[in-house]
Amino acid sequence: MIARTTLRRMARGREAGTLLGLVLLCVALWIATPFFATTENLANVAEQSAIVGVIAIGMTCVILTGGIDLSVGSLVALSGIVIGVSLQRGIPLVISVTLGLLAGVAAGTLNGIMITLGKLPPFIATLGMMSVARGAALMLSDGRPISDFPAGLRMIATGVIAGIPAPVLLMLALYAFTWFMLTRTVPGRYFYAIGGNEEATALSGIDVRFWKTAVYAISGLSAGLCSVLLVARLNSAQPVAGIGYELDAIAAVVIGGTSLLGGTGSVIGTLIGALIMSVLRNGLNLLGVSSYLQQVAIGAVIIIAVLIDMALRRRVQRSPR
Amino acid sequence: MIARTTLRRMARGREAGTLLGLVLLCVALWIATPFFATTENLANVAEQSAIVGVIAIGMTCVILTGGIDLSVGSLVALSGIVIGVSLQRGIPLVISVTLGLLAGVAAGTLNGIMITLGKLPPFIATLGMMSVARGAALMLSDGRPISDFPAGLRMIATGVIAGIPAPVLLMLALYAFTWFMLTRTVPGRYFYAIGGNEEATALSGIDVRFWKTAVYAISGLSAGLCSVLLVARLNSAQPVAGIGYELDAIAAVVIGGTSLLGGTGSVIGTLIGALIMSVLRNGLNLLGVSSYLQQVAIGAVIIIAVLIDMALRRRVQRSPR
Amino acid sequence: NRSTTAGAKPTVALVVKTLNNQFFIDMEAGAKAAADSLGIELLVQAPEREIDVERQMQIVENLIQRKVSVLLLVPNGSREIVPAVVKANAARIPVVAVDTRIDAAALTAAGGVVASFIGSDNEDGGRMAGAFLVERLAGTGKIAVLEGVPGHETADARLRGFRTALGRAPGMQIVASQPANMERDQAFNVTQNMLQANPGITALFACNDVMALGAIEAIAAAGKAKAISVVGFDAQDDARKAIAEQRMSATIAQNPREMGRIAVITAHRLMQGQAVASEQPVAISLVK
Amino acid sequence: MPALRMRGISKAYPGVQALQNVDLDVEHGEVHVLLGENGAGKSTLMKILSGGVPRDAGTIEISGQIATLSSPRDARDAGIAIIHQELSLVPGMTVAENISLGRTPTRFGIIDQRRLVRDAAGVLATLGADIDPRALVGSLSLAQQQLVEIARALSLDARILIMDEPTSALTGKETSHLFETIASLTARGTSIIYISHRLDEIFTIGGRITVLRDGRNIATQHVQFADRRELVSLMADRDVDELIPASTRTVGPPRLRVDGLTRGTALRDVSFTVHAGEVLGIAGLLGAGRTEIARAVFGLEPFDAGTIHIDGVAVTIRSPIGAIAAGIGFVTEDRKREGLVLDRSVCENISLPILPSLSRLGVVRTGAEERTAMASVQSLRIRTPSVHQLARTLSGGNQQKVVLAKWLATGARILFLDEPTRGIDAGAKQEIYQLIQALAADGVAIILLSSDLPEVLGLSDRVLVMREGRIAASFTGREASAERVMAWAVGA
Ligand SMILES: Nc1ncnc2c1ncn2[C@@H]1O[C@H](COP(=O)(O)OP(=O)(O)OP(=O)(O)O)[C@@H](O)[C@H]1O
Ligand SMILES: Nc1ncnc2c1ncn2[C@@H]1O[C@H](COP(=O)(O)OP(=O)(O)OP(=O)(O)O)[C@@H](O)[C@H]1O
Ligand SMILES: [Mg+2]
Ligand SMILES: [Mg+2]
Repeated sequence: MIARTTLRRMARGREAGTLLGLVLLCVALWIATPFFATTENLANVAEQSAIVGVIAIGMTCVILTGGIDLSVGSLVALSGIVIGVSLQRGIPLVISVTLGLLAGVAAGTLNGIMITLGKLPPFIATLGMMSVARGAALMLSDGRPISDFPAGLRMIATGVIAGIPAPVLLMLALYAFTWFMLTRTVPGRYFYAIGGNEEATALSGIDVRFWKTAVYAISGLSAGLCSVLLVARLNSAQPVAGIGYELDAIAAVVIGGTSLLGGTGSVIGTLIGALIMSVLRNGLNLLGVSSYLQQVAIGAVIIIAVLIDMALRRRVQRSPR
Repeated sequence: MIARTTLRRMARGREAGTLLGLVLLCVALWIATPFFATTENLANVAEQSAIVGVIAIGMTCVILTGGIDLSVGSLVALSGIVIGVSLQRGIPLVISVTLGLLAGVAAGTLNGIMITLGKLPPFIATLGMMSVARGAALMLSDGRPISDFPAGLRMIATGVIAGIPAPVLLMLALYAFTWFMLTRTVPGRYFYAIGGNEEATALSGIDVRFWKTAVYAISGLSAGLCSVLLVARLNSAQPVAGIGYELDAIAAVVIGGTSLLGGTGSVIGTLIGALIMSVLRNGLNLLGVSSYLQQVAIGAVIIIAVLIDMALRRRVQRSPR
Repeated sequence: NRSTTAGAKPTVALVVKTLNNQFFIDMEAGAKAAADSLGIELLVQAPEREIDVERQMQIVENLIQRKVSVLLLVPNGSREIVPAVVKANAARIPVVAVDTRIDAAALTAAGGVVASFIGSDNEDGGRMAGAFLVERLAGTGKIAVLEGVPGHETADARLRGFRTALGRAPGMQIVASQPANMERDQAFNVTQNMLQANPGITALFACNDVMALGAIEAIAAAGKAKAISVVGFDAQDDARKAIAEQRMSATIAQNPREMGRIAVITAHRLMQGQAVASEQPVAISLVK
Repeated sequence: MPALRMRGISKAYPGVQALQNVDLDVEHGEVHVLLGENGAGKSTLMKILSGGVPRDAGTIEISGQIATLSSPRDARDAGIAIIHQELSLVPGMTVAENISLGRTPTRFGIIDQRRLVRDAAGVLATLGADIDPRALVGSLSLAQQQLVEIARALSLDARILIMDEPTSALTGKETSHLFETIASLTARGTSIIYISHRLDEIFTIGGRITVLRDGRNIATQHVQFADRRELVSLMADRDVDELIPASTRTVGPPRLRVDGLTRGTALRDVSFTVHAGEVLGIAGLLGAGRTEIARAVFGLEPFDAGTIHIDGVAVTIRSPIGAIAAGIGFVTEDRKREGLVLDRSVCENISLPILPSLSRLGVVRTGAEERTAMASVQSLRIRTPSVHQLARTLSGGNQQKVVLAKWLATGARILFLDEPTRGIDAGAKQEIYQLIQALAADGVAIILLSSDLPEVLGLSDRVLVMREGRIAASFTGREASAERVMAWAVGA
């Protein structure tokens, strides 16, 4: 039943365009280089997509409500540093990680409160938080990276279950959960409703303020989860980590067909969007493209991917319901 | 007459909040450090605000139409490099500068076409251009800065007319012109109308596509002008120039009270917003605040400035005119 | 086996911190020249941002998939990059560290090995710059410092060295130390503002030439070119020119071209199965 | 004890005293009608009652209990439901989701899709509206959306149900269905507050009537003792002749000729001619295709087949720009979405299409602009503190007048009016009818697309009846009668 609706939605073209873009890209690379289509490399790509992929989950929810969160990159750094500092103070791993996640949630909630009670535009509230959280991370760590984490944490990055890297499994689990939450539960529908017509939603007695705050808390949480992955991957928490992640995440979301105006989109599209980004970067490295040309290519592909998506969606919309 | 309407508008609170924020900030610094309120330092601040101030002009127009332009930072680098390369090729100064400006306008127009004909979300089109233009600038210059420009160009930065630095004069002139354009001329009205209700505007027989394309061209032009100032100021054109300018510009626009949803706002507010940003940075340097704390402070002040603005605007709206 | 899949020419990868920075562009140039003369195919890759170690790790992982023969690496994070080095070792790709060391403790802990280190010590350079200023100002002066990106290791090392050098001369006091993120225009603004707050500044140390060049423009604009001696780092062409024109006092040369050249030669020796020295220092010098 | 007692309600908006010390009593099972001109304060009063807008002063009792009603949720918990005058739906969500918004049925926290759809289908059925509960609201025509809005309010089965101009976009068929529903609701003791500008409706369903003017109580009386004329003059505070003035026009040469216009299934082989000085009425049920004709001719929708002649010359119109250049105007049915730039002033909205003519070297001659706007504001009696008031803050009816003013300002020679008197009070209707007559008299060709049958019959020289995208019948104004038109419209 769930599967069926997903298929129907895809057929309706919400994800189809993006998916086509991804497939075209893969085929092109498969032809262009022998190194791409190896199981090892594909696992490698999936693993690389996990970092941005995880933040993009929270970003999808935020954008669905018509908002935006520019602070996620800095929050990745902040919660990473919180984890590191706690561990240095000898706090047990599990509690330290929890503290790190809480730091993300707290900062996210603060974003939400500034936006709902303070009536700040999300762009500004989170832009401010971007700068504040970065500064806080630097102050907490004196600007120095914190290294050497217990093996238990490292496992999250290095572990392999049933031949699939642990980060990939974690990412997929989170996407599955979020997809379910957005399409099958009340909060999910509220997010769509708020993004579609906030006033109408408020008029039908829904506590818009609460749910908007919640969505930024979720975004903070996903930033925290991302930072756990990152710390485990680098075996180091850096105050300068995550710079520019917000743009990658937003790109993944929009390439995935979610409208920045809110109200329409899907987290599955976001997953595909995130994959497009990392497949592209992987391919450009394999082809040994000069790093200047890479920037041109990345920009071009982002544009082309969304162009295809748009074109396809228009076609679908025109055909009679 | 023009003056009167401006005053009325300010009284109506569109700029009042922002202005109050700026004044409070200045008073605080004036009390905190003896170095702030010197004519020389104030001249510095004004001069430093010119760089972002000039891009923020184009950004204001774009945001008024409900769009956004993330590519301006990269366009600053691109047109700077174009100027540098042309001069190296022995092309006369005036023509080289014109070519640089044209590069900005061309890229901006391309943004506009992708958005109007390609139906791309502005965020994506300009995010792509951000990456493409940066790559292009790096390729054109092999990643190396281009130095030593003719004195004629340097004058733009170093010249002083009637005790006021040339860049400040240029900025003020551009703001005055844009203010007039937005409030008194047909295109300006169209920008507001498009931002307010694109469909209704199109139905009223206005060529929305043309005017939306135009607004991105304008943004490209203002990026070009900014890069002329920057090149003249640093006596060097750099492929890595302008990174992050887009966020500063957007912050200035929104701090200035222009809504990211489009349709409402003013370029005068943007000027005040730009001044707030550079007064703040200047003050933090004068106070010798620690580099980490600076980031926290900058974020906090952005948020507080807009909070004051919002609060004030609500108050004004409630009280009968 | 590798040589067949990698095509006729053996491929060597040089991964630097970023290619938006003159220093690494020069390193690339040196490496390319050597590669051409040795008939080696050289892949040069780098993340867009100098502090982005995660992206650099991805590049390394991807080049391992590309099955390059040797990996020449300028790590963006000397500890953070270790897992990637280990992966390369696992794929039997020898790794050579260039310019920035890979943290020895972390590496051995993770069971990784580096075939060789080629480069010079940034902290030494900082010390050299400090010593130069102490001598030039005869042991007394008000110093301004332009820091790099907050939390950025290279710049911090240079700063540490500089501070230790000044520590030996009580008359030298740092009156202002502000970050300008290694960027020229920020350096211009920050310097302008520092001059406002501390009119008495007699010398300025910038953690790289990009910032130093921004600073001299600001100082000139304030009409204090004569009064303030500026020292940079990296010995970029522009900096050398500025020193020649006496707009700047000195800079520290690390000779990236040489590092690139030696790196490629080392790679060549490794491919030939010849032994290489584990430490290959590159001379560091003061340009004035 | 009455179901509802409101006492001394007051509300001020910037520049306007929307309500001043207003009282209202509603009995159990009563249909209480609120009458008043545009801007009288009806919607504001109802927004206060439904918790959407805070009141400055006054008390509200519901079946004897004092109620604060500080939020929509409060109001709902107090058993109050409202059908908003301006549609408040979420376009991106399905009809079913909109109907159950805020009360979504769940099982173990998971949305119960089946019940969701079943419930929605149930309510829609009681309204006799055939709308797929799974369809996206954004894809529905305005009228269909209004039915969804009604269905949502019904599904709350409230004790007090507010209907703010529920029929403004409905045709006879749906309206009568709605009235049956209302009857059965009142039979169960539900109280209904009903707002409409269509007086004949009031006489069919009304119990008591309360008249508001400029935010004050004017009168409350039982519908039996009220007569139409008196009510209208009470609202307007002046005598208004409700009869549509007889037209003494001479119909000129053909101005617009449309042949074989076809667009998918929405329009099938539509052909008609409008002459200078003629009013051509087009009647039909929901989704019959009236709006589609206008959109196609105005260059908004590409059509598969058909030709358009203006003054005998074949023209191809690809966009509104071309249409306006060809002298065509189009007053759209959805003022909020297609009509107004809500956050710009009345003045700027009116001058938008004609700015070039109001400017010199691209600089707007603000004096001329204001004069143009003022003239329209006076001639159409638009209620607004000044021409610089934001369009958003005008009452629904006055917003509609601004849209009209905009198109009249362009001096179009061919004018499509799609539901031109939707949500407009009797007095204003009169003025608009006279306007239409006057325009026709000086040679404008007018195509009147309306669901208000008396209006179509009264104004039109000829009446076309549309059904399923086809022109089903054509009458001269004399032949046309309500019965015959409806018969053809439903296809009996
Ligand atoms: N949000 C608002 N801001 C400012 N003024 C408002 C606002 N809403 C309504 N008004 C003013 O309050 C008065 C009453 O408006 P209201 O919508 O209640 O009238 P109405 O009786 O519903 O008219 P209509 O029959 O046209 O719907 C009008 O003068 C209107 O301009
Ligand atoms: N915005 C829209 N999107 C998709 N289909 C629409 C839209 N508006 C109308 N339709 C469909 O087009 C056909 C004609 O609708 P149209 O609005 O022209 O009918 P109408 O006679 O004007 O009735 P009304 O305007 O009262 O809905 C109907 O099938 C309707 O469902
Ligand atoms: Mg109303
Ligand atoms: Mg219609």
